[in-house]
Amino acid sequence: MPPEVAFVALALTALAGGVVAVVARNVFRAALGLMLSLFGVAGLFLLQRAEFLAVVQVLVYVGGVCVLIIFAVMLTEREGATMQVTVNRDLVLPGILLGASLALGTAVAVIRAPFVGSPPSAVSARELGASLLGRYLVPFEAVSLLLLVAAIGALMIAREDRREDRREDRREDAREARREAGGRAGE
Amino acid sequence: MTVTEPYVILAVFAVLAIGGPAASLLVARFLAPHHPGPVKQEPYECGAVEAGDPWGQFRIQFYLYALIFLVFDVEALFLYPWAMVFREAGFAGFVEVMFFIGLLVLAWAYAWRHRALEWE
Amino acid sequence: MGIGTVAGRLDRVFIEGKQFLMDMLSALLPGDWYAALSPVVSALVVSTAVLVFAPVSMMFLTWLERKAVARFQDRIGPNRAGPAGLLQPIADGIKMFLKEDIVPRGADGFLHFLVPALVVAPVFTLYLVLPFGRDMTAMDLNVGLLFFLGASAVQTPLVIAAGWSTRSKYPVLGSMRSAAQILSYEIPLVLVLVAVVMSAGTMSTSAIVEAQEARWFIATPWGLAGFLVFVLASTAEANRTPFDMAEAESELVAGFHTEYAGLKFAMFQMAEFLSAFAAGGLAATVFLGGWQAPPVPGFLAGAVSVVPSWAWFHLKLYAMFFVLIWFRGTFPRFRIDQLLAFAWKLLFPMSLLVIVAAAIWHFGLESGGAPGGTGPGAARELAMWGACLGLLAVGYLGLSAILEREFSRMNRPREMAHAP
Amino acid sequence: MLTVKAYAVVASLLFGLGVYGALARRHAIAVLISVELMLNAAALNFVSFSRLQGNPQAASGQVFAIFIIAVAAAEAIVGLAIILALFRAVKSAALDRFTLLKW
Repeated sequence: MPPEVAFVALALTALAGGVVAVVARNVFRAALGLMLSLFGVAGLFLLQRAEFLAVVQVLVYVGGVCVLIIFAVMLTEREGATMQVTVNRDLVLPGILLGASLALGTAVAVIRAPFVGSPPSAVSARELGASLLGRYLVPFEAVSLLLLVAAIGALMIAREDRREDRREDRREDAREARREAGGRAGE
Repeated sequence: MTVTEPYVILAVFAVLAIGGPAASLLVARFLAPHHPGPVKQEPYECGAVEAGDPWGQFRIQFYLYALIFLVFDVEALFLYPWAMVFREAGFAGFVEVMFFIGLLVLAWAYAWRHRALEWE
Repeated sequence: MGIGTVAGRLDRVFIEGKQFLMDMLSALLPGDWYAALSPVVSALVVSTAVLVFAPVSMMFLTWLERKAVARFQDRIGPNRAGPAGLLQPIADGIKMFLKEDIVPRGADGFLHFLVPALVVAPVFTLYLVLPFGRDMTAMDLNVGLLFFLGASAVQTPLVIAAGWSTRSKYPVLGSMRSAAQILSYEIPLVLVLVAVVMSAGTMSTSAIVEAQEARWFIATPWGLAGFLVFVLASTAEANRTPFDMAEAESELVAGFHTEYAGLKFAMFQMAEFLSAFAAGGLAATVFLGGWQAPPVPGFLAGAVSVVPSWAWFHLKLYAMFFVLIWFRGTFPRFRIDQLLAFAWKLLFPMSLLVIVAAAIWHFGLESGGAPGGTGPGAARELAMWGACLGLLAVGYLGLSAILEREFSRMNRPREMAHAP
Repeated sequence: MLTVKAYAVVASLLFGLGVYGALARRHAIAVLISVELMLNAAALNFVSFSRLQGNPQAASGQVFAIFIIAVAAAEAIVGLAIILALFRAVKSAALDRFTLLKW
């Protein structure tokens, strides 16, 4: 099988997933579209012999980031909060124009530029490790700091205040009870 | 066993591994009986009448676990390249990586301390 | 032909079988056709082999598990279909095919079909990177180990989508619990394998097996501890008893696949079973020397070398799976809070300690000559065993003391937050 | 013939999709999804352009892609936490409902 076939299939996967991710009205489906797109990009990494990156892409992005997004979607799709209109109507046309012009502009620029690609040469994880501990040592340690700060910050923000939560629960219960009473009266 | 490029086998395999189950599900759809009914189609709730929409009845706890998971998943991804060059990097590399892990252990300790790891 | 050559042929029987198929093809096809098609056909042969192997072993394994668990519980188990109930899996398969497919009202019909169709594919790919014998890795990637982890990570979103698409309470809750559990146990799994990569210096599964020629990784202090962590974490990730919280029948009916019937249900069942089996295979590969014969005293070496490498691998694979059945037959189920605490407060720090222990082991042994042997080398090795095990034991005892205290505090009866 | 250009074109199309989504979507999480698409397009570009350089430099592009993945993960962690906190306050994830700081 020539690599071109695989390339076209993977590129179409990535783009189709991307389209679903930005137009699907249901955010859950948009997240699944993102997953598909990430798979396509992982395949493109594999095609360029960046095996480590391809696998990491699936491990971290699909298995981690996407799951996080899906959990967040489920937390925000509470009863009554499901969004009916998922686009901002005023910005659709500017969005399409800007996105298309950026994409086409860079695409044309890239096609006309005198790039000559060398055949894919595999970069082993060994080389990556060497450069992470050598040339990129400071960014490497900085990532750890970034993750520490992100984790602590997110835990602080996301955790519900218990007292408030309990009050909220009680309010929910009352609402539920009222609805039930109303439903029974209607029957 | 194989000298072919990895993507050839992966591509062929993906087609077969997705197509096979999908095809058998389609076949089963024709073979199996199909008699839907209002009661049969009800979501299973041990016979009780359903109350409320199950979409969106979650606790933030699930999100917290996913969050902590993601932090350490990224950590692990940085550990693998180091593990590959563990011998060459020697003791200096080990110390650098221990610093890296140490910072993240702080995040873990914070999560434990603030009861984010607890299911209540 | 001596014993040695026969054993050698036997060892390579599958490889030669494939070669034979390819040769036949090259005789049948014109030369340039063959050149164009051979990679695809070779991939096709390998894929088919894996795709037939997995479901067939699954059939046998379900039978084995039901029989074994029945024995644990002083029953007989399946005994009607075929001799000793051996045809039971086939009968079950046919039944699954003919059962009505029930889609709950309000379900997302498209996803309800798509997820069961997709859920086995990533599990099948796990088998691509397992070295079934000498030179018998279907796809010998140089990142094979991570590939395995990546393919099993794909399960999480699929599980959530499976539960979500039904729009029914038990599956939705079950899928969230499953996802939280898979995520929590994935971390120790991934970290413990870092220690393996440190020692082998490679992520290719077949090279990891070769790196264990002198000494299986389980015969090192970090390997022993790592093996235990790995087995516990992978049991939990595969959702098996005693970690099958997500489908605790008494609380959540059948977990995320409650609303799936017929063949769709069978797909989930298959995915679960096969991922547990594959995890056993990975444990055998990275800790138990894969297809290597066990180290034996000289006079037995001849006898051991007759057994082909793929037979050794299968022996270890089935031994690992039997341990899982054993767990299932004997352990009661965890509670969800215990389950998650166990992952985050014990297995996670232990897996970090395993990495540290592996580093100590290598620095200790490699600074002073070759490992093994006699004289000062052996004394040094003993010292290293002591140091590593001491570190791990201190960590384990400290953590378990803390956990013990926490649990006794939590289990004390307390007033309900807002009793009705 | 597959060259760097083919990959770069795919990346720019993906990036364009992300730009559209980030602008036009009303659901905060959908915007985050679009941003992830854009980041991924950038990672793809890093990997394909690293092939233009000689082999000793080829690792750099991939190291950058790894950093992108790490940063994207951190971004998702914090971004989603903020969205959840806002959701609790406003009971909606629509961006035009986040007007707490507006007079």
